[in-house]
Amino acid sequence: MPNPDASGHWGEFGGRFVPEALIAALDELEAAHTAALADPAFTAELEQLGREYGNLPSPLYFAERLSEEAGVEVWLKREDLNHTGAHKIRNVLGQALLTKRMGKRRIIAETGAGQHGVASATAAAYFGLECTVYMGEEDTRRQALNVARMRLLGAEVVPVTTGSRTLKDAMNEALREWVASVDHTHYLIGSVGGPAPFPQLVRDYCRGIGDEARAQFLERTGALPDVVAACVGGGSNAMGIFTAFLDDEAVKLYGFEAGGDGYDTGRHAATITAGQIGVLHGARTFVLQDEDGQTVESHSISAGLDYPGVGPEHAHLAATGRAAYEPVDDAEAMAALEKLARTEGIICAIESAHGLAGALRLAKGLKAGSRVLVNLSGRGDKDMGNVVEYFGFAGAPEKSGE
Amino acid sequence: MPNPDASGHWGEFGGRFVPEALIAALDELEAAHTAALADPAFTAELEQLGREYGNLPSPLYFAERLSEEAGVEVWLKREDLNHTGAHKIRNVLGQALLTKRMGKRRIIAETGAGQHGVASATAAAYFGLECTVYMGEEDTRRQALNVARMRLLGAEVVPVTTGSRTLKDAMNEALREWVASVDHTHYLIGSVGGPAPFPQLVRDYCRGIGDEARAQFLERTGALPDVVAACVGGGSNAMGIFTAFLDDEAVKLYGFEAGGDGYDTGRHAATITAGQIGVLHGARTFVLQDEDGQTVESHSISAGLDYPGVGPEHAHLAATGRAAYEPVDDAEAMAALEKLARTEGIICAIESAHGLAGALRLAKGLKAGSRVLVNLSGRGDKDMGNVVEYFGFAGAPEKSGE
Amino acid sequence: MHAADAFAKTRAEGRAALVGYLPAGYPTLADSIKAVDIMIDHGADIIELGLPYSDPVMDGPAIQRAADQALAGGFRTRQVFEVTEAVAGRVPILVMTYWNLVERYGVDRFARDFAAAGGAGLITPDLIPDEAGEWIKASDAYGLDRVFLVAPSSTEERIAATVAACRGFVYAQSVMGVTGARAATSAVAPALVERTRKHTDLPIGVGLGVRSGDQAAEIGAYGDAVIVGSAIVNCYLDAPDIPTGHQRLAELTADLAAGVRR
Amino acid sequence: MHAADAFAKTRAEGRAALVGYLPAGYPTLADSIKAVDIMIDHGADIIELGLPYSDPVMDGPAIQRAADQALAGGFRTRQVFEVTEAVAGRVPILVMTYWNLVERYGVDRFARDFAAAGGAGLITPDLIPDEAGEWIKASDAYGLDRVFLVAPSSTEERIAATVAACRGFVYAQSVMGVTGARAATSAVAPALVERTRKHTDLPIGVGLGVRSGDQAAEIGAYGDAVIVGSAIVNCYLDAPDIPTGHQRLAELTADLAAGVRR
Ligand SMILES: Cc1ncc(COP(=O)(O)O)c(C=O)c1O
Ligand SMILES: Cc1ncc(COP(=O)(O)O)c(C=O)c1O
Repeated sequence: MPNPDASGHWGEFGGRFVPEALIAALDELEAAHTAALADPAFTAELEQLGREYGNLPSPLYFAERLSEEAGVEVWLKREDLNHTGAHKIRNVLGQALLTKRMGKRRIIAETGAGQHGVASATAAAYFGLECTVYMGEEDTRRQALNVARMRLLGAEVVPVTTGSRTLKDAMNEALREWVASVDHTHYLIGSVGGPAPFPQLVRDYCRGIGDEARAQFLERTGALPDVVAACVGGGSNAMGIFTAFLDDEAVKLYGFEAGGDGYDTGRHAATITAGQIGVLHGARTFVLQDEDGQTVESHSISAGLDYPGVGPEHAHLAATGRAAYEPVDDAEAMAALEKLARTEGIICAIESAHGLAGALRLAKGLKAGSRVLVNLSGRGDKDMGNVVEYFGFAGAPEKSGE
Repeated sequence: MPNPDASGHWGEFGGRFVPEALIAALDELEAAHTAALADPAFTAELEQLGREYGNLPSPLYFAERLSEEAGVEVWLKREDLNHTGAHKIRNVLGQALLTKRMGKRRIIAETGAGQHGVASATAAAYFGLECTVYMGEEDTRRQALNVARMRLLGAEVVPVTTGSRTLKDAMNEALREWVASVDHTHYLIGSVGGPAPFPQLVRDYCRGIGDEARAQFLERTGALPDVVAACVGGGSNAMGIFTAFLDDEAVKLYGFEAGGDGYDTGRHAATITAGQIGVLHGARTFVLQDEDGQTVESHSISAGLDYPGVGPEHAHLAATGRAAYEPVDDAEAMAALEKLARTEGIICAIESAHGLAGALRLAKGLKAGSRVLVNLSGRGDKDMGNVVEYFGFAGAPEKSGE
Repeated sequence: MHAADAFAKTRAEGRAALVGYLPAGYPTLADSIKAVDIMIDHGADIIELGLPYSDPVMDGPAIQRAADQALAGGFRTRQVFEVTEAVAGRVPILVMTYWNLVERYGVDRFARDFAAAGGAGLITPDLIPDEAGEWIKASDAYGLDRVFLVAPSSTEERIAATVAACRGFVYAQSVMGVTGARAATSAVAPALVERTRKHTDLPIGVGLGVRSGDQAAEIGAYGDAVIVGSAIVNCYLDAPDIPTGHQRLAELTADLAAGVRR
Repeated sequence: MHAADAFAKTRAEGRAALVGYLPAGYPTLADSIKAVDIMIDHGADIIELGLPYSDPVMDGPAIQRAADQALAGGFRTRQVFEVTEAVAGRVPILVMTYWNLVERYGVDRFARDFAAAGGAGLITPDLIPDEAGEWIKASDAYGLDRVFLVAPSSTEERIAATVAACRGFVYAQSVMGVTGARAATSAVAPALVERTRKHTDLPIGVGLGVRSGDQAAEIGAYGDAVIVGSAIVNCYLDAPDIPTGHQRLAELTADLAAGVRR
């Protein structure tokens, strides 16, 4: 396993940049996670949970009509079909089961648009854990339906009124709250960021995506894909699918970051492409920051990619060249979303559309018959408000019938 | 198979009450469907499609915490995990494949809240068919996001401005339009209603629910369930799960209709419980109607159950006593929806919550250890607007954190 | 009076019959009686009274709106007998109705009350002979006409079976589509009439889309009856008030009546 | 001047040192200089200048708001050297900073410029010695104090390793939680100080939650320094204008200074 070194670093990235008060909890978490993964009872329970409750493994799908248009074979890992509609269920089920194992009775989580909050609240309901979700006050207003989902699931939602009142501030608040409750509370982080062991731990629970896809791909085609593509916000779905292929040197790995209004406008969330090395939320990684190191607000039509940091393992893969990272702007992503809907009858998440759009762009430079595996990380139900706004599909009739 | 007689009747129910102009098309459809089901190439293609694209078979899930509260074993058939989020994908994939087989290039569909319209548009996109969806003008306004979904998938949505401007009028309009385009167009009906052979045909494409569940149940428990429960709007999900158990006399079948504001208020959609025998949309069945036989408007918090008719096979099962039908009102359904969310981390469709609520009510009269199989026909994403309104979960903070 | 009485007369005159359709209760109960009188006064040979229904799947927008308006005005099924009684005697009066209304009233009871009111028979757009057992019995018992439809898509077998079940005349649905005035009449109508004639000596009425004397003349050349519905309803739908509607109806009927006499 | 100079004096006086915290640039750049002077005038032994940061994970609402306000006012990292230079000389000036700001400025460059401005050293709330290689080198090179934190949750091993990396004093985070004035000081603080003393002779400062002379006296009984932050910031946050804030700060500092002298 391509794990970090003993102090939680991949090269210069990762580590633990947190108050000393959290170190003991991080050590405990690391030990518990390592022991859990080595315990067949734990892994068997998690596997069963994923199968019976999470609807795993997700299918590998050959997108025939899309492939015809793209000129290469496009294969989709259908994480949109998982319970709660995204790869995120893998992470929350893993961490919630670990929470139980550690004897803690409560989880806290940060959320941006609410997807990770809903997933966390789901896992908490399933395991009978208390759950508090921190969410920027701005976001609680914009994403009222997800707030309702979390409450319906029994979670407490705490609007965060500090800083920019968005995801990064929710994460600050969750870290603060964790310091005060760490004896009985697990911080169920939402992506492959944060202090060690979180980046590795979240990746370990998400790597089923790639492990399954690799086996499914071999079974269906007798070969490995030429390219594996995924969108990158914090980076959990991308690490989830990349990990299985890291040692397959012939398989090219591509992460697609949110290009927002366009990379040139400066209004984007292309952290690896445009950020500098720095420390944010407990890890050294690429960060969108100003000259002084103050975090800069990111921009993307996709709430799930709208984050100014990125998981440190991605920073390392970028620095070593094992994976390539490119921006995909709002317009390109939305065009891919529409194309997938029209050709395959699949409405994916706007996040996932970034990965698909990048893959379709890449396809133009690939030999005919090349095989591209795209992680379709989630479904688009949550995004329909944005879609309506973007495409101007009014509720008003396009044609009145009598 | 418990098929209707040669003229499409189950007892006094069913048949064909449509203009002569449609009879040839219905005959053609019946012949094509019969031949298709007997053709191993067709059934194999449909099975593969369901598996790779639709995410079938759906899992059978033992709801442990809910069972503890209910005092009986509650097993859920997780149709909410299907592609597009409900059992409806089974029907549309079957009919769309049949459309191709018949050499037609276009489908039309009626839709109420939009679920069947989205499913139809999905299948049309997948198969490269043209698609027009008729939807009451009132409904296009209330369900603007589903209108957007259909348009995104490439379908034309035609707002229907006649009658009460809701589902039943959309169905009238689809029938009218079909008369004019029947040579190249298939009417992809959304439930087990309409003239023969539709009720049987839709049931045949939905019956996988019960066939899978019966086998899964036997495998998991070594026995059959004591009770099988489902919600009944038009009745496709209920027939889908009932059919496999019709010959298992010990298995009690329960259909739960929408009780709306309460059965006593008269504002409901409990067609079998409260309706009289009549003819609507091409079949003889139970109908909510006034003294003269004019159709009466139905009421339910659940758009998918808000229909004043019901599939004729249900009418027959009710008349013969093989299945029992009872109303579940809005409040009881919403309480079940909330309970499932809190205990199991599953937010189901409001339709499905009616089936669950009925099962939980039944459970009180069952011996401890009884096994109840509930068809969880769909997921609740589409219903969050209603949920917010019903429970008063404002987007406003319940507690402000700093 | 039965449909046959009207056709005996028109055949003797060597022309097609004019059948005028209006929903009972539209534009009001009293005015629907008045309208029928106007049509008869201006040359209609047979009257087809529509029974307003909430879910008229074979009707286009004009007739839908008229039926909705009649229902909104409180129209009840039994009032069709009042209208029939008021207008019967001069020409045959048939009722065109979706089946649920009859079934709900009681098939035998409906036939009895309608016959008692002086009605000639029923035209049943969503009832095919295959489903009509009870109706055939009742219409036999009360001596009522039974008009079923044939369509361009009907097979020879179905045409044969349908005309065999008809009494009075056969209704040829001349286009695949709903009722409603169209600019040109259907090209497939003559072919359908020709196919139908091979199976029956009954008169064949041709419906759907007629709105002028010219069109009536064209259809009258091969059909035994020219059925006009939406164009009649439109006289009232488009009019500023009911008297204007009555006047337009008189003019239209006169034009149509001249058409079938050309 | 280094922290040791201040502690030499307070130890000689048999009392705890008073450490006053304020974000540089708050309430304005000039007024933050003035505020530091006020604190020194009224008995603060050591000054801790906060470096405003966009993502202060260890701070509670008061300090967050003050930092936000400083940043909104255009505060730049390099200005902390101006403030330091303006106030240095009378008591040791330490900077409390989240690590990204230093890393971004350049660790060696920061140490050099800060030392040149007369600064004593850094307090680093999100930098643990394990990650501090570069900082240890730079602070050695420029002779700066290095204050790391110990916490109630720290193991004996971690306390030992942490104090071994400290120079100047050790910062004992006395409650599990963020900065902010609390009604009662922590019960676990004395235990943490006692555990820490077993591993070091360095002075031990106790932070978090002090807001009165009484509390300062209580902590001064077992800690070597009483660190006050949020209560100081609140002098300005709650004040109608800056002069009022200055006045409240003077009163608070005097009260706290009396506390550590009781
Ligand atoms: C469907 C989907 N994909 C991707 C992401 C981005 O997260 P990550 O980069 O951690 O996979 C999100 C986050 O909300 C998401 O909802
Ligand atoms: C999830 C779900 N369940 C049930 C229904 C009701 O339809 P039926 O009674 O045909 O299963 C609908 C219709 O929209 C639905 O969306």
